Amino acid sequence: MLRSSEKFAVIFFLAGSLLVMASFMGIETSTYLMNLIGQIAAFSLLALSLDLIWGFCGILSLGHGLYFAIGGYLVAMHLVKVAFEKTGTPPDFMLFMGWEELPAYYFGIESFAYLLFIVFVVTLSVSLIFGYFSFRSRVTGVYFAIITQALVYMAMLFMFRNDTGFGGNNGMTGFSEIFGLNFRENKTATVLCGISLAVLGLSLLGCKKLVDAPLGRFMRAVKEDESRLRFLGFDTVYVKLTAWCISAILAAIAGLLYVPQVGIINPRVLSPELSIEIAVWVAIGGRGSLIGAIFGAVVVSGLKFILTGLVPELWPFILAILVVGIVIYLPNGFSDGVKVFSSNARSLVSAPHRKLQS
Amino acid sequence: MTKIILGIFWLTFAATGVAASDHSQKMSWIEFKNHFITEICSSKPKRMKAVLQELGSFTVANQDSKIIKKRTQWATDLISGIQTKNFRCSKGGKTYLKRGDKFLNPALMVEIKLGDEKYKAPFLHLPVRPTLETILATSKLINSFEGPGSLDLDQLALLEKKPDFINTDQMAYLLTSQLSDSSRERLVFVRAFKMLKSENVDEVSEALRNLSNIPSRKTLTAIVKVRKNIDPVKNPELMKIADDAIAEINLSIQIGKAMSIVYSGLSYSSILFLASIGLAIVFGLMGVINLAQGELIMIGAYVTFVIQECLAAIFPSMLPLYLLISIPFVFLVTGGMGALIEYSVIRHLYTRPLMTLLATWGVSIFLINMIRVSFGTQNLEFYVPDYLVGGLSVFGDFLITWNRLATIIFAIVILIFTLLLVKKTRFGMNVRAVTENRAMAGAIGVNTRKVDLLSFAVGSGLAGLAGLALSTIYNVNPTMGTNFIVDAFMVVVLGGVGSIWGTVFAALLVGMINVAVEPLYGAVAAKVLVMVLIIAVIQVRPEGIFTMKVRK
Amino acid sequence: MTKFDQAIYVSGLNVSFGAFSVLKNLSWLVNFGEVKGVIGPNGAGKTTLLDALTGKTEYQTGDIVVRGRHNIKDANEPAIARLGLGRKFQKPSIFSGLSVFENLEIALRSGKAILQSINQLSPHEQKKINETAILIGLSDCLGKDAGTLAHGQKQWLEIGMLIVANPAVLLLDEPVAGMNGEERTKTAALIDKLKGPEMAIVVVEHDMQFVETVCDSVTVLHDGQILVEGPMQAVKSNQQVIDVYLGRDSENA
Amino acid sequence: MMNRRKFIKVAGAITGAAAAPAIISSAFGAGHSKTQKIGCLFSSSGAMANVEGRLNSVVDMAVAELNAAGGVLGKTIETVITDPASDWPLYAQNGRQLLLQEKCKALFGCWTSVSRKSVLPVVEQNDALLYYPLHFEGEENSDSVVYMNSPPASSVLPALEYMMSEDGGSASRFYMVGSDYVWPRTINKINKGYFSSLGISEESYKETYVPFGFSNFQTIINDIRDFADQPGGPPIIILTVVGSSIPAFFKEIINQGILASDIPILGLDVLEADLEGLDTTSLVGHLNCWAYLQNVESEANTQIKSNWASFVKSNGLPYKPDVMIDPMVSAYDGVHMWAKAVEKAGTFEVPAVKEAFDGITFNCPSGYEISLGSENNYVARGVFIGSVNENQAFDILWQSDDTPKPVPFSPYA
Repeated sequence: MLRSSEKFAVIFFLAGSLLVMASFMGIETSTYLMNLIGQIAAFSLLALSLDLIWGFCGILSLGHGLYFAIGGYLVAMHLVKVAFEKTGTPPDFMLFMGWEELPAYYFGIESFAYLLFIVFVVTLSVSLIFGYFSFRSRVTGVYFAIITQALVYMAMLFMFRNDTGFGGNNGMTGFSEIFGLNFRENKTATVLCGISLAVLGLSLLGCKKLVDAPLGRFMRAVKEDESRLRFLGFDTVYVKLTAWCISAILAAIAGLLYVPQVGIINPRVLSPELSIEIAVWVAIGGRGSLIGAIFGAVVVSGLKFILTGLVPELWPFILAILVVGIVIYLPNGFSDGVKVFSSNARSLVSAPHRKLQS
Repeated sequence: MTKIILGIFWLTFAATGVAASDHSQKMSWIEFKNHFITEICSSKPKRMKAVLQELGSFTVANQDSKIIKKRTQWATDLISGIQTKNFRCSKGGKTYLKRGDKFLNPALMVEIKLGDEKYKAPFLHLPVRPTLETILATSKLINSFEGPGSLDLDQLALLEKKPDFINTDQMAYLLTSQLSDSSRERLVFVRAFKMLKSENVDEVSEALRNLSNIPSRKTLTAIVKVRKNIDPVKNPELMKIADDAIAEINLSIQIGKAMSIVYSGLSYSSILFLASIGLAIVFGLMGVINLAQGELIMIGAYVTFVIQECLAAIFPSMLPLYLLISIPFVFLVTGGMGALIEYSVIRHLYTRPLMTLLATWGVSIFLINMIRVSFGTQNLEFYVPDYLVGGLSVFGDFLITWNRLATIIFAIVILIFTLLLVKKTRFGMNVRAVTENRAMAGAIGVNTRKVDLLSFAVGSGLAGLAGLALSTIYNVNPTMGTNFIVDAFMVVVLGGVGSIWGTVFAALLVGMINVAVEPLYGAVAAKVLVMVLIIAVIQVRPEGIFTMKVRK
Repeated sequence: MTKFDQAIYVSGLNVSFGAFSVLKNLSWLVNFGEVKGVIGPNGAGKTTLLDALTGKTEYQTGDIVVRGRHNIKDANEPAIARLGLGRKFQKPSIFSGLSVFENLEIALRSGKAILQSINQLSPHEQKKINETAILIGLSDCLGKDAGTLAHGQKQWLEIGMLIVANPAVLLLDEPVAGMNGEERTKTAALIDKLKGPEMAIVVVEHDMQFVETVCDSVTVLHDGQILVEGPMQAVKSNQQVIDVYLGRDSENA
Repeated sequence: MMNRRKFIKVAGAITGAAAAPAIISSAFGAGHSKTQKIGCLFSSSGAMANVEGRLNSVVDMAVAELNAAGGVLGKTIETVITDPASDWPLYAQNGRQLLLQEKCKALFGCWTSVSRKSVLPVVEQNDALLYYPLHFEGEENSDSVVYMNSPPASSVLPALEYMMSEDGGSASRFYMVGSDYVWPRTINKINKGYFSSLGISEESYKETYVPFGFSNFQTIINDIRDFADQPGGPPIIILTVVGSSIPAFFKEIINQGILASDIPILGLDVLEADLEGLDTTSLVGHLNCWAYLQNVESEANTQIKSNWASFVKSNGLPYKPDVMIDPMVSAYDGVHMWAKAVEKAGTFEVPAVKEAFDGITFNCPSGYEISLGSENNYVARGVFIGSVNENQAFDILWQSDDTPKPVPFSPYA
């Protein structure tokens, strides 16, 4: 599977670029489909980010929604401010909080370049601080999963507050345009979808390079036997921290791509369930396989989009059975399933007997 | 002795208060009854309030105790009828009082046949309710009083809550009866609220003293109000009495407040403890991350509901005991369910702890939706037995509510049960052995498969019991479990994995923090603070507060 | 002898878990150029001593000085390892998902700062890895997943991972456990090759014959204290040692 | 230029018309031409499912009524139901699916404001209609949304006015407790504006907010008792908590023995359905205010209640057959008002239907003739103040003389 990552990366990138070009040449596409693909691409990137640390570094985060939300909220702030400046209609939260102007931390966010910069800075600071202290204290495995969950839950509670200036429970919506493209135009969906695909392709390529590089080997070494690495004189904190921050930034970019496409953000992206769902995508697709993670995100969120429309009653059961079945019978997700049919099935035999995986 | 003098004194005082309802005094009882019915049928709040007070006075206007009994009986019947809508009026002025399946003429209490007119219950506007409730309560007190002794406590409590609406005549009559000291004291207390408004300085000072006997915010408010009108130059003594009373009550209120915070904290802690003890076993002792734990709590509540429905259908007389009867069933059903989950899912995943997390997440979705499809999404209706409703006013405004008290007791029972199970039984010994060293336990002949299965079942059963206990406090619907799972995990992790006392401690800590912070900074801040604390504790002690130091 | 000849100097070391005291006021010295054996019955504190040396276990009182000048009281595992203390564990502890080459590469890079470890390997480093592979007899299996190696090969790989990083002190916890006779001989030869004036080697082993073959001197631990120290020949005939070992045996029998 | 899409439509219409006689008996199997789809966006799973889920079935029922009466413009109406699972972004997603894939002409959906806000851009972008059955904070008027319920100025304020009158108990002190989100905050802001316009001092009211889904009200009710015991006149509680917090709040109220005669509660989001799990004998007398109450006496109400009971029975739905709540009626009204507008416009095309809104009326089960005017997209409804009775329902305490003109933007906000 790993070897095909590069091919897929190129395909995603080309497909994305083609879409962007096509939309500017005036070729009409199905808005619904474009929007769907675009969202799934954002989810795939999110799955990829989690796979990078869980699949390759053995660190399960059940709070990756936090970084997704950082990207999402910041881009929403950008969009809200642009809409406010263009249309003059203040966002809802200003109305019901009785504010005359946006809070001070909206300063400059109307500039897209500044937005990118600030997404980077905020994500990096949060992930660095949290990561540094947790890794230094050697919080691992289940405990790490639980405190990431606690953190995301805390962030959710915080964002539910209305006086934070992020729209409280309602969140932020009512966007008008993004880099000059009006959301009412059909073209916008296609462009956003194209960009999402292209970014996914680039990220996939980047991750592939990363895991093949020496750092990638250290990450796998951490996953295999962290204490061995320590006794070799290696401060694993920094390997983990690097992987963790890269992963966080990818997740933030996913949020940045996602929010303009759904047109709303609210604290629900910080709910513990969403963060668990990300792990489910990765587990289903196959940890430790970059393309597998993307595959998992595509399958599960694609199924969700389709089935909640077709058989809303049955969807939860299908999801539940899928999750339980795969976790039990395909420990490495679909990539195991693929291996069964592929010629090099060697690693499947040993897979279920691997020692404790964290 | 002073009390009797006071009672006589009160009588003379009350006589002046009767003057207002003079015109009704001239009516005969039967005339009054008809007048009363007409006024009630008007549905006008003012008229209803006035006529209710008149009724109160009328019931005790005669000296003959038999007549008083008869009149209070009628008042009780009719007012209850108004409350329960069994008393109805037609537009044409006809009325009836329904008793069983019979229709009575409300004035004469004889059976009548109804015409085809439309009858409607007179509407009880909000301002009428307090008067209605107090007159009813006093009439009941008078009617049921059988000579020397105590008064019905429930009715007394009602009067204490609404002293402003009492009928002074009825009150005066009651105080002439031979009452037990405690009943008299409470009556005097109720009456004191009205007496505060008196012009007579002695009465006011007497009232002040009586009021400070039973301290509450309400009495404080009343006294503070009176104090404003006292002229310090003219009545320095009265001023001093008022100041003393205020100081005394203030202190009691503070104490009551503190007790109430501790009680709230205890009750919330016991809820947290119940929700997390099952998890403490499956996660703490077995290392299984069971995200479906919340759903087992939910299923416990649903089993309780089913038992309640069965009892209601088969042995309605046993219904009040359904919570107790349900205990074994809930434990067995949820325990069985846990065993099933262990056998079908968890068993395959012991070597992959993080995967149990995802698998049990799937299980939890499955269970929620299974219940949703079979029971629907609405909140279930639980019968709340009388012994769990209401509470006891203890000190100041500190109220011990029965259902919370029951939860606390239940939590303690569960704690003892769990401790005994883990520390004193062979099963518990095996569980601990397996926890310490699985391979070694297996080698010395412990059937580790059986131990796993059983401990998971026990953990699930305990979760089910939590559901039973919480069913009378929280909303029971398919998603109720998700509210508990995060809190439960936090408690178990904070307390230290594998330590039951740690779980107790963490539940107390989290509960108390919540209760202490909530009134100051709001519920969100309280939760955020707890989360911060947990993240911080794990940084310092990655395995929780209470963990055994062992050679790793 | 100057103190710079001292590879490890332990003085007054106390380690206890709760009320249970494992090492009691232990003082001990290992010099460079020396191969030191540590023997003793189960529970004597051998592994705990290594744990304390490598930072795995905290000790209550006492000092451990490495290479004559570094007191490791508050240092963590990586810092101690960077002082040149390499440890092989009882159970082979290698990265089974990575190839033999990658295992050695990680070991080679691990003593360095994180930025340096991102670069490609220099030719010099490549050479170093190949030399080590030859030394441990795994030059044919560089591309293999380490998890697929035989048990003995795993042990050698672990030793290889230590020596590729140029350690000053090698701590080998049961290096020949689970090995057959031929493998033991090979291991003994390997240790012999490693021996040199710049290197101190500590061998914790149950196999007396092996200890006798490779070690210059032997420390006998009993109940958290040093019972005897000296050449194997002398130790073997020591009455106390015989009592401890034989006494135990006769009790058990 | 005749574009491609139009051509297909015309062609479809022709073939449809030609084939009509042949398929008249089996409307189900018919092609697109014989049916028209409308979409439902109510969550049947997740946190909102308890109350929101049943609205899907109500729309179904209303559509069945339309179809039984010969459909709309001769077409059978088909309902497409999705489950947004109480997940706000999913409302937008499913809305898009309904409009673009299923070609629905109108959507009926959303309970919370945030879900409406989430769908709003989708509906506006695709020139569609959303019928929104809930009362909410107002301060919005999109021409793509038909607001089936009253804005606060025409529902909450009359209720407050009543409570402050002598008949209502001369309330003069107010404890406002709400869930922490836009609706309670806006309502309370309007209330506060209203209080200060009446010269009520700030000490006389207090507001507090709890997180979504909060259920441990012990401490807050202790605080309410404290507030109530302070001097200054009769207190009331203005309750704007939502969802599962409502029954939890009432449970604790019962538990601490607070009766309506002690501290009355004006529960602005309290519905018959919220009382389902409670023993209401100790809650008798507490108040709510809606544009419909189950106990309304009107022919249309008897009709809808019996229809619902038989609908629930015949379809085996897991709902109480005898509980009818305002949002159900509003959704029901919505379907019928949509059908009327379509009939008036003579087409399903949305711009024309919007044109036809002005003057559409419907005989609502609430007993009022409700109507849409030209000024905004709010339906003018009557207002009721209800008082909890023993049967988990509300007695009508007060009702407006007429349907007050809806004012979406409150002067007090």
